[in-house]
Amino acid sequence: MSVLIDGILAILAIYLALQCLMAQRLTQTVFLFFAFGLALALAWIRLGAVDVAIAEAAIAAGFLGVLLLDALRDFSPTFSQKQKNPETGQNPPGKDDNKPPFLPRLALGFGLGLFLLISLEAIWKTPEGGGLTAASEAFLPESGVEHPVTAVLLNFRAYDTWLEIGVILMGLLAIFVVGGIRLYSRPFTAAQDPLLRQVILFFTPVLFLFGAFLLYFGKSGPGGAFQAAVLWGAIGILLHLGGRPVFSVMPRWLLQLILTMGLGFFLLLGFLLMATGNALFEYPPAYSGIMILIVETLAAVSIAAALTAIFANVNLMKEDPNQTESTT
Amino acid sequence: MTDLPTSPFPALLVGLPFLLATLSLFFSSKGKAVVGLIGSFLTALLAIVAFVEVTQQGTVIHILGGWEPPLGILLRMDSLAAVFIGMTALVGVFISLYARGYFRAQEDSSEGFPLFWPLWLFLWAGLNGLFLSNDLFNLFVTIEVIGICAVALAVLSGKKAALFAGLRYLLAAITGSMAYLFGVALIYGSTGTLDLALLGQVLEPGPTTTFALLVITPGLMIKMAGFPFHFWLPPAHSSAPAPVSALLSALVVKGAFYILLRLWTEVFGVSLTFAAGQLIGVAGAVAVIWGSWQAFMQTSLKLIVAHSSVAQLGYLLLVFPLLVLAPGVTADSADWLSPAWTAGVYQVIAHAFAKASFFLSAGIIIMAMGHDRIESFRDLAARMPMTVMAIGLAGVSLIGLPPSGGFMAKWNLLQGIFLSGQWWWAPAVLGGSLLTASYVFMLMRLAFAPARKKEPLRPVPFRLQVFALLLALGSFLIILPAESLIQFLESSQIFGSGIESIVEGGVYGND
Amino acid sequence: MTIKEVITVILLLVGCFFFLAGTLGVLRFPDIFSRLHALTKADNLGLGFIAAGMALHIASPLAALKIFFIWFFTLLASSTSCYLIARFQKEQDQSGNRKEGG
Amino acid sequence: MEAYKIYSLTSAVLFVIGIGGIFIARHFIKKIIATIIMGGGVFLCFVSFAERDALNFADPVPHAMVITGIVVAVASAAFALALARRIYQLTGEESFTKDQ
Amino acid sequence: METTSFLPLLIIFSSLLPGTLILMLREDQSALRTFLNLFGAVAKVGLIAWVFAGYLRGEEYGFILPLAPDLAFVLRVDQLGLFFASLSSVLWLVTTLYAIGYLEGGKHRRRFFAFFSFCVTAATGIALSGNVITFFIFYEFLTLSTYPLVVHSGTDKAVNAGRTYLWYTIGGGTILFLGVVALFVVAGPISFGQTEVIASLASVNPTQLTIIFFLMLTGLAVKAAIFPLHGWLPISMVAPAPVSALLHAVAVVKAGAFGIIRLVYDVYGIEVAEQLNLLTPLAVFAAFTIIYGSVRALFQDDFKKRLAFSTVSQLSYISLGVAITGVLSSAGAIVHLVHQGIMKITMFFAAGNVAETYGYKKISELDGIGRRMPLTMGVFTIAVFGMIGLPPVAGFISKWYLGLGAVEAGSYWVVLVLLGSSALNAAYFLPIVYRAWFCEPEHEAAPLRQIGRLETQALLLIPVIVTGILSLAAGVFAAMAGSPLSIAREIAEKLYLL
Repeated sequence: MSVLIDGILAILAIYLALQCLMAQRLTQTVFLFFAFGLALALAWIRLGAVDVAIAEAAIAAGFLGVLLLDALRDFSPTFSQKQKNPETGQNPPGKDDNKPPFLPRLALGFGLGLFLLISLEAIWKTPEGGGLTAASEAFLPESGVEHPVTAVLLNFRAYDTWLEIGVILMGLLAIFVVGGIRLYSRPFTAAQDPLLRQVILFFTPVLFLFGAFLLYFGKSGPGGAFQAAVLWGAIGILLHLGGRPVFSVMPRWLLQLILTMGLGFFLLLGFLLMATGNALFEYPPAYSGIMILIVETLAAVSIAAALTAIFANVNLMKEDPNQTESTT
Repeated sequence: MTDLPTSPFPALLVGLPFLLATLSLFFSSKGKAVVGLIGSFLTALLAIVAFVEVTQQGTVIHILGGWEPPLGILLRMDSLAAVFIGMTALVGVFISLYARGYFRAQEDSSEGFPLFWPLWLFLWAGLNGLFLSNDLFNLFVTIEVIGICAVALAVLSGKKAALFAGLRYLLAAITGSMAYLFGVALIYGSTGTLDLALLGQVLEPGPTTTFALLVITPGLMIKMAGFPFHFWLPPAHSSAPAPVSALLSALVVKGAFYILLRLWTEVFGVSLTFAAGQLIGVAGAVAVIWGSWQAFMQTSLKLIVAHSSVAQLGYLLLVFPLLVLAPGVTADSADWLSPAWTAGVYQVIAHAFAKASFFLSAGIIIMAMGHDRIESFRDLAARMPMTVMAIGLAGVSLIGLPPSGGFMAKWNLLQGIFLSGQWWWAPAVLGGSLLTASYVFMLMRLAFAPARKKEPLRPVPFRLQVFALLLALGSFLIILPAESLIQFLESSQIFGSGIESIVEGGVYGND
Repeated sequence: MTIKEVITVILLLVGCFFFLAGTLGVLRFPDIFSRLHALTKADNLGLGFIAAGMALHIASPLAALKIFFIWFFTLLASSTSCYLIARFQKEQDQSGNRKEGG
Repeated sequence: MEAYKIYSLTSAVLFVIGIGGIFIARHFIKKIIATIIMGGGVFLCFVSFAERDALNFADPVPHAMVITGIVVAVASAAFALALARRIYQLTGEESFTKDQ
Repeated sequence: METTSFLPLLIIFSSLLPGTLILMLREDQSALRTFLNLFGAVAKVGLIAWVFAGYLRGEEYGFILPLAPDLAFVLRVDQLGLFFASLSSVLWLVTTLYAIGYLEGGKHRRRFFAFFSFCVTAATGIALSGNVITFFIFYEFLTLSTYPLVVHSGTDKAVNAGRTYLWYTIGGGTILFLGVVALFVVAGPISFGQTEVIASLASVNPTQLTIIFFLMLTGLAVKAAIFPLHGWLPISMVAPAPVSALLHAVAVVKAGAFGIIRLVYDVYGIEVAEQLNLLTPLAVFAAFTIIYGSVRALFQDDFKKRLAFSTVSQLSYISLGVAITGVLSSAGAIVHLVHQGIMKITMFFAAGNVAETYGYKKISELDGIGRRMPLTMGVFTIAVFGMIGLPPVAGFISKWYLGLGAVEAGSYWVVLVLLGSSALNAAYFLPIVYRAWFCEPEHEAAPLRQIGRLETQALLLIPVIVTGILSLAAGVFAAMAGSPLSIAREIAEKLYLL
């Protein structure tokens, strides 16, 4: 039975991935991508990775999906409609006329097929390495948290996590480079629509509470900074779309502080620990629980702000291509 | 491993530029530049101090979080890492100094320029992190840090061509790192460890390891623009602002090469086959010839330089076939390993200096002329002697004429090629040199030819020309400490009895 | 099989039927408004039946409350988004822009 | 057959679909989605090994790596998306043309 | 090895430093530039004289800078090297004077004199290098430093000539590089004079050694302008006269010839070279080049081109002498290094004077020039006699020794080549002399420059007289101790352990 479910889920994921890439309309692509993300999240749950499932559903399918949806406003719904329509119109919208020549495609298909076979063989024959489960279990009591994934993320391998928080900030900077800094360009107008306003009013505290719960619960179960950050980021996105762009009323220094404090505090704490003779990110066992909680909270706020800012900046990119500002 | 001396420097080398980059976000555009410049100096200073520390103490480590591998992550600064970090510091400082002047001179042409500083410091931190990293997954995170910053810097000008090139670069980079990560997943699945040094001991040859090699190597070759995955490099490097082009081709592509070198020698040592080495060697040989030929065919300076990067990176790929030992050959009896290593390291350093100088000079020329089409180079030797001199010197180093660093690389490469009996690589090395000579001297010939009509030149700050020239001179001066540098590399404790034993995959065990 | 289980199964089956109907509607209906209709109304009803069935099955007050909240939030979110999509489409139609399908 | 085997084999298929998508798909958005699918395959591989190596709980290290990986991949994808939108805005191009 | 001494390094720096400083000067600081140039030139001659004196006293000078394990930058003083270094430094001093006069008021003089200095740095570096790698480093440096000189005028013709020059020399350099690396791999680091290394390997892998020898020889033959690799030389005649003089008499071609001498005598050793039968091909090519160059020279009307083909021919005397085993022919080859240098530089100076003063570049324009420029053409005539091989001018000595050596070695065909070449020399040089002295000019042309009371500017005239006297003196006083011939004989005798 369980093999059947897993098999169906696997085939569904593959089917959705293929359909997503082969769909003719961009809207279809994006919605199939949502579905693919959810299928993958189900797979994570089947594999016992609840943290990953939340992260996948919230970040990969949720946040990226919202960005993709927003991008749909720009692009024409069918691919290359612009190029076909004005001319003879002999290409029906369903057909991709820019396909690469046949032979390279054949070679590519053949190569990929071969590659697939080799990779299947390699995965099938992968020896059992044993993983690091035992090691994590052995050191879990010393980590200051009860949930092993949180222990790995914020204690055993805190360095990777710290760099990763940096990557989000860098992603934001990169988007600033591409589209200019437009965070402040949206006027603060309450949503004209009464229904939307009420929904926002209602969801903001709910999402906030739920995020806070996930953050705190991460200590002992699935959840944690990233999952909480996405929920909080959702608040920001909601407010932005509802005509209450939080960043345009916020002083710049405050935004800068919020964006960088997760990363900065994490590092400063690390340096402080180094100054007291420890290694970077080496928490004293007695305080590790509380330190991890503070780091997680600040990181969650920063990531939430960064996600909101990414969305807001990308969303405002199309408003006025010329209107930009020169500094953060 | 864990009884090696502990030092705070590895952590600081990543943390400090990171912190400064974060700090610079709080400042206005001018403040960003000041913080960026100070940050560059501090980071470089720290790198030099750490370098000295390694020369005195040997390999130093930093056990992050106090958790030893395989559970935790360990930063390791051995002599190879120290050399790469030192190189980054030297080239980085010059590029920073140049960038200050360069961006100030054209501040109003793009709004994104102030963001150069935080991104560049983040990139620097990422590079240092990569060189220090001893963990497969951490390497993935660092190459992603580098990748995002590099692409963001490449599109700094906001021009259409740069955006197209940047997207292509970004997609290639993501593909490359995902392929790399797939290999990491399989290696982790089959061994349960991510630590490079431990992997060297426990990784067994088998279909999984071979497949991991099969995805990791091309993945990293995409990132280092190794042939045939070089397609993204010329447009991306040529459309970026000059200081960015310089640091992209001088430093960023070297990161992927560094990982590849580490993995091939420390992790995959036992699983490598002759064919794998030959395959990557063929890619290198074709890159050398093809890249140089493409460079020769270009008509704008930055495209010439960018294609030349493809060729010069091909030389790096040519090192790999020499590192594969036939079964039964012990590392101690393989006397070509030392020249091959020296060739790799020297090619990296010489190319970093020469290519940085080349791109900075190209930037100067663009500032002066407004474009870089080479047909307007006539009589440039008389009008911009310092820049032409810098291009000439950098070109000579790229060709590999003595007494440049490039000569040192090619000398050792040829020596390794002959000693290992793989003489069939020699024509590629020499042919590449000749083709390089042909495009470098094509530039020189134009620069010395009289101008039919003189275009007016805009003034360029004198300092900028000095920095470009100093970098070009640097590609020659690096030959002076060669002997001590090679001894330093060989003396590293991590390499056991010397550079040779690293190939046996024994990093902890041999001593 | 107890009465409770029978009711649970019936509730779940009814829920699945509404889901199926809603999905069919999304696939087969001609324009965006009718599709929205099928999607939000039928699916929310289906979800409600399934939630009720599950609540009955678990039969713990706290879990039942949680399940209720799931249904409630979904209802709220889907009705709002339905409204917004419909409004957007209406504006699009009025301004004569290109049609966009789901 | 254990569940993890199904998923680890699926991971290879998704990876290959992703690679194929990057090469064959022409629209920027499809290429970006293809990278995410590729990443999904890789992450599936990690997590399936974590399930295989489970004792009292599944191996947390791959889980942590996958969370990190997802965030990194999404950050890259968001950047790519911004680039694609900007290109479309400036040029009206939705895919790479021959000369670019 | 030898005690470390900075004197050889100082000799190198005596021109490298002025060159670098000149590059930093402004174009209009001509007085300072001239001072730096002359200071460097005089210092170099003085230093070499000092080192020579010390060497004769039995002191040894060496400078070693290790670059990598087994790879060292070595400067070492030996007799052959000093011989070549003296030639370059003395002729550089003369040429510097000449160039200052020649380029007066010209453009880009800063660049010119800087690279001029670099060029001589490379030449002395080649002379003093103690091992193959150092030799190669300076050999390539020479290529690079002469390129800006060849394209100095910047005309399309000059730039194209520069391109040809580079293709030849870089290509040759690449082949030489291949040979040097292969030699290093086979035999390890070889210092000049350590012929025993190759000797011990000769029986082990003769094929490899033969291939390496011909690789290196090909690389060197480009600069030594041996047929068919001579093509760059006549084309690069577009350069200014002092550059031509430098290329043809002092630096480039001599570097090639000197390299061949080093390769045969100090790397492989004569025994090994004979044993592996390496010298016969060299002899054949050299002999053919002698005749070929002379025949081509016959048909040139351009004054400098005729001189250029004459150089191609004359230079192969050195290679020919090396290729024939025997003390006398070796001495002839080594001494010709100097003799050809001073005679050919005289001729180029003379040609430059004529071209600068009256604008005559063709031989057919030279009717009666001897009356107007008696000193220049007089000295030129002396050099012509030397080239043909008439006693007592220097050229006679070289040819005499080469001939004797050939007879001694039993290679009578070489004597025929020498005689034929002399006849051809006469055939292409004597018409110039005849026209200059015995033909009436068609019209009286006015000099292009302010020449004052002398026939041309003093700075142009003095060098040509000095080199002319030198070429006469080298012949007349050949038997005296300290003459080029006596030194060459000493070197040759040491080679054959007599």
